[in-house]
Amino acid sequence: MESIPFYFLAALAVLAALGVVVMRDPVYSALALAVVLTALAGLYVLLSAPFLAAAQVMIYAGAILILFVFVIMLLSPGREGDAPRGALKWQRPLAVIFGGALVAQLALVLLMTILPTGRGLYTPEYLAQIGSTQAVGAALFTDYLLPFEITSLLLLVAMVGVIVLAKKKS
Amino acid sequence: MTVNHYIFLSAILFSIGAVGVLIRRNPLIMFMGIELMLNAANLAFVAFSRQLQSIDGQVFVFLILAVAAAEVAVGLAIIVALFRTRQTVNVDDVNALKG
Amino acid sequence: MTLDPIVITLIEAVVKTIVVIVALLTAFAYLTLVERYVIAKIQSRIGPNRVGAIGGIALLQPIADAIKMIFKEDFWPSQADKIIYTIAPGIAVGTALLAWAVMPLHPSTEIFGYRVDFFIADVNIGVLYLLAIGSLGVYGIVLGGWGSNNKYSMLGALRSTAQMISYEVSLGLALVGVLMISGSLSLVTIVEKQSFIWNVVWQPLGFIIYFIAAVAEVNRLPFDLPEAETELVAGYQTEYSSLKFALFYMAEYINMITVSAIAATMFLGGYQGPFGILPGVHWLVLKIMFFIFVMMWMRGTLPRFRYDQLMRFGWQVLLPLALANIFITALVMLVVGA
Amino acid sequence: MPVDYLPILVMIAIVTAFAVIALTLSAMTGPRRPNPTKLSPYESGMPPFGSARRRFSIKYYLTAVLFILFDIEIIFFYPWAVLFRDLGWFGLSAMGTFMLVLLIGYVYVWRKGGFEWD
Repeated sequence: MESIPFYFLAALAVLAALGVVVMRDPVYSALALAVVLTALAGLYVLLSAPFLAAAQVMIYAGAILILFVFVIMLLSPGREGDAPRGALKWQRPLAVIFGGALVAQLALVLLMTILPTGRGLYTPEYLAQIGSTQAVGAALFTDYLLPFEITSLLLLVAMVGVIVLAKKKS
Repeated sequence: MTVNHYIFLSAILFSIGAVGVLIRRNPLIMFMGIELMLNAANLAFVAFSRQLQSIDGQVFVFLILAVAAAEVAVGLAIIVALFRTRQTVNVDDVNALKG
Repeated sequence: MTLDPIVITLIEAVVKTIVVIVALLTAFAYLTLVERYVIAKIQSRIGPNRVGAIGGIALLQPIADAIKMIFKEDFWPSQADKIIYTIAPGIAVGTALLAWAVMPLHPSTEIFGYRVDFFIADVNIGVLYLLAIGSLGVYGIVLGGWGSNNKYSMLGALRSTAQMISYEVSLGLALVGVLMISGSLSLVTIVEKQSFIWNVVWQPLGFIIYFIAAVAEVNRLPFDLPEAETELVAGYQTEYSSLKFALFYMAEYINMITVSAIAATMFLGGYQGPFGILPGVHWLVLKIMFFIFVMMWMRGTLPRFRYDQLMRFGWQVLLPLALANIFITALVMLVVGA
Repeated sequence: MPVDYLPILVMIAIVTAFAVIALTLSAMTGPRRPNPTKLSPYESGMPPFGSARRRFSIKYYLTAVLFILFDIEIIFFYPWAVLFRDLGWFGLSAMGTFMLVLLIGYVYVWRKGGFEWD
């Protein structure tokens, strides 16, 4: 029963991701990105990670992307200028070829390797029983305590950095 | 659905993001491409987390969310500061550090 | 013939969703009427008394309003971004309705030997789901303002968004105390654990912070700066007409009902009666009506904040208070528990 | 279990359908008599000047950034809160350290006038 929602969400994510890349107006790109993020949240639910799904929507779609939209409005850059000039003229077609090659390469690697199956504690059934929030929290406050505390430093640095950059008198 | 389906989807999204960074000249959209790549990696993390029946992948994604937030906050602040001094957001015009 | 359990789940979900949506739309329609009466009473006026009046109460007024809205001219301003301008009200009303997916309305009961749950979904991330959907609600407003390409709309949308995200922080933190007590994010579990004592007894400060933040979150007086009509005409709704305007209006009222329902569920025991007396949906409705009445009363009596005061209040008063509440709760729980 | 979330998917579908129907209905009913004055942006009766998409105060941006950083804090609080009974004093000290570092940032923003709107 997983396949119908999977293919639906996967198709949505890929189409919206293409939208992010090809839309002329940055506001539309941001909207398309919001769709990608929400579709990914749906996939996280399918993968028994509903806590991450909620965090993803709340932080990414609800906060980070709002900031993107704010900056787009703050700068009103409108549509972007012409195609790249001079030495960068070949960049676009090359980039598309490069992207195709990247997908092909990853697909090849995937086909050639047999991924290991884990025999860990956290089976989807166990996760559903204890709740993914509790599972993530338990790991965060034991094995990952140091990264957790360091995150606060990171956020502190970001706060200071933003104030310094934004408050500068031009 | 095996883990391969998810990893392949992640690879496609990652490549679209990478191509986006390369073909666009607007730093905001390039930044969105980077976010796309980051999210593709997150999807791979969560998929492997289920495959290996381990919670570590999910904790990683959770911490990546925090890192992404800090990164976007500072990154966009730089773009705003850039715009205020240069009045443009086309990356081709921002070449002050070019040798 | 037996049906696949997935099919049963699907049918159940469709029926429940339609019932919930119809109930919310009816509640919205009659709330607009009730609000007009409450405000009229506060201002010593009579209020609507023409359409289908029975005993001076215009019972058919909301239907007349709806028909009027449907048949008004729907136009796209020449400067507007047509697509964004059109989808913005849809996003606003969609996110407002989606919050009700996890709201427990009534205790589960057996009907004809068949167990019926009175919620659409009981997920173990319930509270986070509400916050996530709530944070998406900002899109409707910000896109409405941007899509209209009107100075009032734009400014109103920006102010609205900045205000909503500022108070969302305190709103999210105010609920943490309840979660510490309940030890679960599932709304059904949180309600069931309040069958004897409501959480408000342990979390009075959290409750007050939540309510203030919630009023700001739904842009009601004294926090209705985004559409301060003397400054910004109608805020982000300025260019909207016809059903598109009605959808924005609907979203606002449904959000009002939603934050009241969350307050009732998290702090006042949801469908639980006092001391476990006759739990049921009527208690939930009563509690929601109480909160909505308080909000109407506030609209009728309080003056509006100034924008700088509003932002400073959110960040410099409410946020530290919410954090203090969490740490006091933690300390009390540890000391009493030990 | 992912099945628990199926009703939410159903609800998303129905709500989307509702929004689409309402918006289509709104476009189909009602008269359609546009004229340039009606379609011009409303500016209290004055002839509109310039575009509405002008650059606005950086304060809005600053607020959004602070919101993101505190939103992260909320999301860290939630798993902590549901596990609080098990974590006990250890949990309080771990979260206390986290908060203390962020509090430095909060005070810094306050002192630099990050919350002021003048």
